[in-house]
Amino acid sequence: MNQRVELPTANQPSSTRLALSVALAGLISGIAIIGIYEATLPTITANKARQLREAVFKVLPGVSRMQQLGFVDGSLKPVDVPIEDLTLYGGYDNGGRFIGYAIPSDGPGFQDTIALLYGWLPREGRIVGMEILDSRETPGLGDKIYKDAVFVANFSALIPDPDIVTVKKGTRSAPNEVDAITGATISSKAVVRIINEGQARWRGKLPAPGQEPSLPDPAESPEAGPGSG
Amino acid sequence: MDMDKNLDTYQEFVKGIWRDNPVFVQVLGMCPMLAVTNSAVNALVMGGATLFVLMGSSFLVAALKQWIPKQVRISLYIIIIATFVTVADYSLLAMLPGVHKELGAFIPLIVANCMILGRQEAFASRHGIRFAVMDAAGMSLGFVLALFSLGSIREILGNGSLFNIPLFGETFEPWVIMILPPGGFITLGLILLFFNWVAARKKAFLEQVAQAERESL
Amino acid sequence: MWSMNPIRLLKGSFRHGVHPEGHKEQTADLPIQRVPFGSRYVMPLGQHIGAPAKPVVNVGQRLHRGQLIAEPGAFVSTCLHSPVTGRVVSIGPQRHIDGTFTRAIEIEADPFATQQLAPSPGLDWRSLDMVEFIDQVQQAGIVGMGGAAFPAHVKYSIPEGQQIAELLVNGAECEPYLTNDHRLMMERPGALLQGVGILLEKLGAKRATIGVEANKQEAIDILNDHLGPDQPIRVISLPVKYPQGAEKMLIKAVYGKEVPAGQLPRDIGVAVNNVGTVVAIADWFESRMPLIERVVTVSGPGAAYPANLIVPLGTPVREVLRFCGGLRPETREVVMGGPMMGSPIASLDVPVMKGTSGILAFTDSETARPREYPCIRCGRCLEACPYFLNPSRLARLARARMFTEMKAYRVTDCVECGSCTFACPSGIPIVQLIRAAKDNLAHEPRDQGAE
Amino acid sequence: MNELVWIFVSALLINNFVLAYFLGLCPFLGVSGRLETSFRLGLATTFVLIVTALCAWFLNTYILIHAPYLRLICFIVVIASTVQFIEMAIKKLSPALFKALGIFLPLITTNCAILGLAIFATNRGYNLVEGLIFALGAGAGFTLAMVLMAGLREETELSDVPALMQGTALNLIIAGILSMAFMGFAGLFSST
Amino acid sequence: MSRKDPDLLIQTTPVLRQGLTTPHAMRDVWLSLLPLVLAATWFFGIGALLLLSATIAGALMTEWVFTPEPRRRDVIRDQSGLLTGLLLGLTLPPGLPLWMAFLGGAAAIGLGKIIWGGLGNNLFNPALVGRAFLLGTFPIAMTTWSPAGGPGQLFEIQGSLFALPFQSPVYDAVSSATPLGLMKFEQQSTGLMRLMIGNTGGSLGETSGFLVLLGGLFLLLRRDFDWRIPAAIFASAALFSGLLHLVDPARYPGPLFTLFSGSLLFGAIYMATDPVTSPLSPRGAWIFGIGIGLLVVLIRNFGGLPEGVMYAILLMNAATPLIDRYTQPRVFGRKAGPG
Ligand SMILES: Cc1cc2nc3c(=O)[nH]c(=O)nc-3n(C[C@H](O)[C@@H](O)[C@H](O)COP(=O)(O)O)c2cc1C
Ligand SMILES: Cc1cc2nc3c(=O)[nH]c(=O)nc-3n(C[C@H](O)[C@H](O)[C@H](O)COP(=O)(O)O)c2cc1C
Ligand SMILES: Cc1cc2nc3c(=O)[nH]c(=O)nc-3n(C[C@H](O)[C@H](O)[C@H](O)COP(=O)(O)O)c2cc1C
Ligand SMILES: Cc1cc2nc3c(=O)[nH]c(=O)nc-3n(C[C@H](O)[C@H](O)[C@H](O)CO)c2cc1C
Ligand code: SF4
Ligand code: SF4
Ligand code: SF4
Ligand code: SF4
Ligand code: FES
Repeated sequence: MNQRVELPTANQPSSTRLALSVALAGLISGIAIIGIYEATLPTITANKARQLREAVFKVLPGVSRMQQLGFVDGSLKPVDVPIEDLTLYGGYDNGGRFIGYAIPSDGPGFQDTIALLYGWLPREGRIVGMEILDSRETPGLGDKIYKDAVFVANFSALIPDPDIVTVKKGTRSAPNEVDAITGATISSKAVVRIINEGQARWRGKLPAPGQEPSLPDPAESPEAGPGSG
Repeated sequence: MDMDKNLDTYQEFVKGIWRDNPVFVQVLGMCPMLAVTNSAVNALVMGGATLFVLMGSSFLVAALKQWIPKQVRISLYIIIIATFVTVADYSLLAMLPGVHKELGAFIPLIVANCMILGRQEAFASRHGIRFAVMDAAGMSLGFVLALFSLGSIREILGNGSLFNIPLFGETFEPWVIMILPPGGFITLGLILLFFNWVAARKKAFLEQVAQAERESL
Repeated sequence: MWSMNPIRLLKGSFRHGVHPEGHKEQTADLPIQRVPFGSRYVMPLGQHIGAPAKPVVNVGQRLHRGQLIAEPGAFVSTCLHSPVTGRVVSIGPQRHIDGTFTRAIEIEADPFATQQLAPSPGLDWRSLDMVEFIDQVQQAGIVGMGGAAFPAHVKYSIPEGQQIAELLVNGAECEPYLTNDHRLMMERPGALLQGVGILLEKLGAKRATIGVEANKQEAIDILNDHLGPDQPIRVISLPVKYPQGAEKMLIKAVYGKEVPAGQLPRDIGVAVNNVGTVVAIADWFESRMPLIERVVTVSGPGAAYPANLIVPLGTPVREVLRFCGGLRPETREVVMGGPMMGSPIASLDVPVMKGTSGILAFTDSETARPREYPCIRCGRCLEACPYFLNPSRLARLARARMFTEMKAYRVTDCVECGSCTFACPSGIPIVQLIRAAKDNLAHEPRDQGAE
Repeated sequence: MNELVWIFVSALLINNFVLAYFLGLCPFLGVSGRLETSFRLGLATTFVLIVTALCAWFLNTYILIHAPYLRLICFIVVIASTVQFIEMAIKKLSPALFKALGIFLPLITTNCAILGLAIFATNRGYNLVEGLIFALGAGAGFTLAMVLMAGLREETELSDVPALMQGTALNLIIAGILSMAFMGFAGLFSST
Repeated sequence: MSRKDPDLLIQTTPVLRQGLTTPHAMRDVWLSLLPLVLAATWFFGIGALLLLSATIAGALMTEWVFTPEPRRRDVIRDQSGLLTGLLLGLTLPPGLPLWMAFLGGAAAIGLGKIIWGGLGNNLFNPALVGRAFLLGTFPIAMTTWSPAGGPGQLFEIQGSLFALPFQSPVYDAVSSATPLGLMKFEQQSTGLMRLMIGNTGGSLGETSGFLVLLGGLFLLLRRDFDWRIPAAIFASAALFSGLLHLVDPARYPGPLFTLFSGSLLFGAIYMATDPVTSPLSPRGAWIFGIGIGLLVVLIRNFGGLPEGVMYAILLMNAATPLIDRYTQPRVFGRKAGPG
């Protein structure tokens, strides 16, 4: 149907013209992309910051301000760009007093990587909250790690001494024990293991109580720069 | 273009929806389709993004076809498509962050959707703007229709809901597998089976009619 | 030269194969009887493998028993002799076993003749050189009597540079029902050993082995009794298994050696002959009797009185059956040869030929085919196939008409022994499908050539 | 170390690109008719995936931190041209290898498994080694799925598949059953 | 002769057939399963019979509806659909709602057999396709094990069986953990004797190792299956679990527990041996079995699920065409096999 008549060779565009047209297209496309990027950037950054803030506030009750901290050159400092594996968030109350850390951690779950954030009060040696950021666990089973309020409540008062352990549902008897979810033992154990790994990673790296980095300027609202991408 | 003379706008529009449905009939663009159709909302958003990209790039390609050198046309199509995809990606991220999180990596993958590139090569680059856009609209609607039917079947059975509205009450036992990857493959396989069956029935019926006519002569 | 693999010695047989019920007891104890001469004999010109013989007699010509009636049409062809004293009635088309027509010499027996062969002192075979010996075998019209009817003199024409070290006499008789070789070994051990002696010397083989399946123990005993103390001949008892008689399987069973695909036994220094063939050799050289009669087993549930018979070649099957009481009314199928590889016959008018080892009559209970089910890939056919082919795959490919692919699965190596069909629980006619596919393949190159 | 094992096993079995992420379905459904071809396509894909992981790491580390919005275009352009370049190099250096694998390269470069790998590796913040292991696992998993599928499909050619089921419909159901079977690997090595 | 010749049949040889037919083999298999059915009824009450009827009904009805008319009688006659339903039923937990069991039977035949072209054409074990479908669809119901009772409860039927279609079941009794679950999640071993007799939690058919072995012996004597497959599975499962046990006895159970717990015996004897979906050649059968044993040990000890027999068999089913292709026997008189 679409018999294409080959153009005579004399009419073939030169390779400079080809390169030029590709370059031109690239340029226009670049401009369009930068345009949309600039246009949406504020909303996107705000969204991300809000999500992160909400998560941090959720795992650290009583916190209303936060800043991103990274472990650089042997000490914990406020950072703008996250440090791989060694980034956490400091949580402060309205008056700028330090309350606790929100620590992100991730690891393999039943199906795929589970990423979570948990709240850690170093002074009391207590975990006070846990929020799943990302997971692909089975709907109806593994997704109970964030849908099952009873399970999530396990993490509102936990003393990881020395580690948290998972026990069969209904047998929780010590402050370092977590009731597993029936039918999703693997996922529940994975959550616990991921927190334990987070604890292990930060052991010895957090400053002594009282020495935590303070908010740079209590008056200024802190902005945690979310990672790009 | 002169070949446009024997085209009919309406025909170009509807063919993509049923007769040449890109998914059910041509079996194109499967990957994004199966990956995100575990709920009706995801399916619609993905379909919408695809519609935007396909219509936009078809329009541009048809409009610019005189200036597009044949030798580098594929690269240029891809640049055009990628631009639209990036636009869609950032807009969704800004407007629907929740859905964007679930669709995850699959929005950028629209670039690789062979259906879109295929339409540029096979249609938009050879026809006028009006038909190119009609064709793109039909194809994308067909695509949306396919995504939506798959997504809603999977959501209804797999979660007992449609658009997150529970349909069957508390005690409904969800068919978890429908939301999991095997459910995607199997449901689409069964839908294709159904399409084949309808086609076979139609053919048999037409043959019967022809037979009857021949006999009555 | 023959290093015996100890494991093979223990097993003493080839691998795979099947175990159909023997049914030999019906005739194993029945001595060979002679069928009286009848009136009409039909000698097809092509009853051996190779070119048909060329008639050397005319219609109306009088013949005496044993007279040459047709000479070889080529090197791979052999002589025919008149089975009776009588007169040529016609030379023309006659019924063949597969229902088609074939050129044959029809002879009317002289009702008053004595039908005796002239007594003869035999031939001084020791003085013959190899060329003369081979010519003599062709003169005698001897073909392989194990079923294939391959002219014996061709088998003995060993190409330059090859050496026959071992003579293997095939007394396996693995086909059910048949006992003709069994009786022959029991009743004519002297002739058999005589023939073995002739072949040993003429072929230059160092040793002869007579392979007999263990269900013919009396034959083994009798042969052993007749063996002289230092004769290079041994009798080996083999476990009962089909198709032990297929020559490559027998070689594997006896020597533990595989004849490479596409090659002949003589390529590894072995000559294989059926016991009937060897006895025919002895008869020719000792008493100048050409191949004009053979031992035939009549058996099967449809045969009124099973028997082992000496039948002049050319005797219509009808006459043979009449001699032993005819067929039972419930007979549904008559097979010439064994039940596994023989050919069903369409008419009782076909004659007994050089390769006819048995006439078997079957009733409904054997011929009712099992209902066919889809192949369930149970692998029984694989474990049956002595050639280690994949009959299941071959049958599926044949059904899909993917004949060329079948070549990759070595369909050409199949000897059509039927073990696979026998073993298949789904009743799939595997060997039949294979035969049809081979036919197709055989015609394929010609078609392509014509294009 | 443990992490690397998990990245590999996850990409190979648990979250197989084809059977769990639905990436690379076109070759999986389109080219898996013959075992031989499938295997070679799998190898070629693995190769391109590894190149992709390298490119993605390079772009992420040196370019995209400055211009994240160019991610998609950069990935496409850089991966496609690198593969094109390697294709030419192979053609020159080893015509045999080119004949075996090279013919598949143009087919692969724009496919979503390749782009998907780059995007996943970026989203998960893999470093170079992790990215390479991820690519290796994904490629091996893709090859495994392709080869199993091809074996199954060659067999169905000899079966009496009902006319309505033939073609993509049956292939999708086979993929679904394979995907169900691969669910057995869920949680593998994650508890250790 | 006055008598007319009989009308002779011309049927090519071989005339003789070995006696066994495909329906015979199928009948043998379900006969050998009857003791297991009785034991299941003894341990779990007559609800077990209802459950088995539901899977069989699902299987047979699907087969009947989707088979075109001329072959309908044949597919019922060959008894393989019955067997699929029965085998599927025996792999289910005793308290599974009947509607789910029926759906499982339908999925087994529909997805596992009909769409492939019926008996002999399917490449995955239909019963296990059905079970995998059910496990993926209703993971909770499929892993809720009611405890084994005794003759006292023979006529008590669990309420969960009668859950309405599409509705979640409500269980009467507390569920019990299976020996494998106890091992995996609580590091608790179950005695060998109990595993043999069968009064443990688990699927209907798998609890009594002794009866499964007895059925296997019957099939072995009748030569209805390829003995190499179970032999290879037992050997490889024992070997690999033994090696792991040597490394860390507290963590990895030994060979005996591995063999007698869960569905290994049942799967090896009844499901891996499905002729249609296992390799043709003897060498292939060994490889197939060894692969299953290896995968079972892998999934049980390192995977997320307590049991992996079903997945192991399905995965090796998927590999069967490849195994068949590369284990063609060496053709007689040749250096290599075909292909
Ligand atoms: C042949 C057969 C295969 C099975 N395969 C699996 C399997 O792969 N996965 C599974 O979770 N259960 C499977 N089951 C059921 C389990 O064996 C179950 O009964 C077992 O005891 C697991 O219990 P648990 O997972 O609750 O510990 C199978 C049962 C049979 C009879
Ligand atoms: C389809 C399917 C999905 C599953 N999803 C999960 C899951 O997301 N998380 C999990 O921990 N276990 C999951 N499981 C594993 C089983 O439920 C497993 O038997 C369970 O973890 C055992 O825990 P229990 O001893 O508490 O019953 C899944 C099993 C199946 C069959
Ligand atoms: C499947 C099969 C079975 C055979 N069985 C016998 C047999 O039992 N006895 C026999 O003498 N020849 C049998 N033959 C023929 C032998 O292979 C071989 O041709 C014969 O022994 C050679 O001797 P001859 O030329 O003297 O007949 C069989 C051949 C085939 C293919
Ligand atoms: C020894 C033996 C084992 C069998 N095992 C199964 C089985 O596990 N599952 C099944 O659905 N059918 C089984 N069948 C029946 C039949 O082979 C099966 O339904 C086919 O796969 C259907 O094509 C078995 C048959 C035999 C003879
Ligand atoms: S007939 Fe051919 S395929 Fe069948 S068993 Fe004999 S040799 Fe093998
Ligand atoms: S014996 Fe028959 S059913 Fe068994 S594999 Fe061979 S052909 Fe198939
Ligand atoms: S080309 Fe890529 S996106 Fe398109 S269907 Fe194939 S794998 Fe999916
Ligand atoms: S052209 Fe490529 S993307 Fe499109 S269908 Fe074919 S393989 Fe898939
Ligand atoms: S003896 Fe075996 S067929 Fe002749």
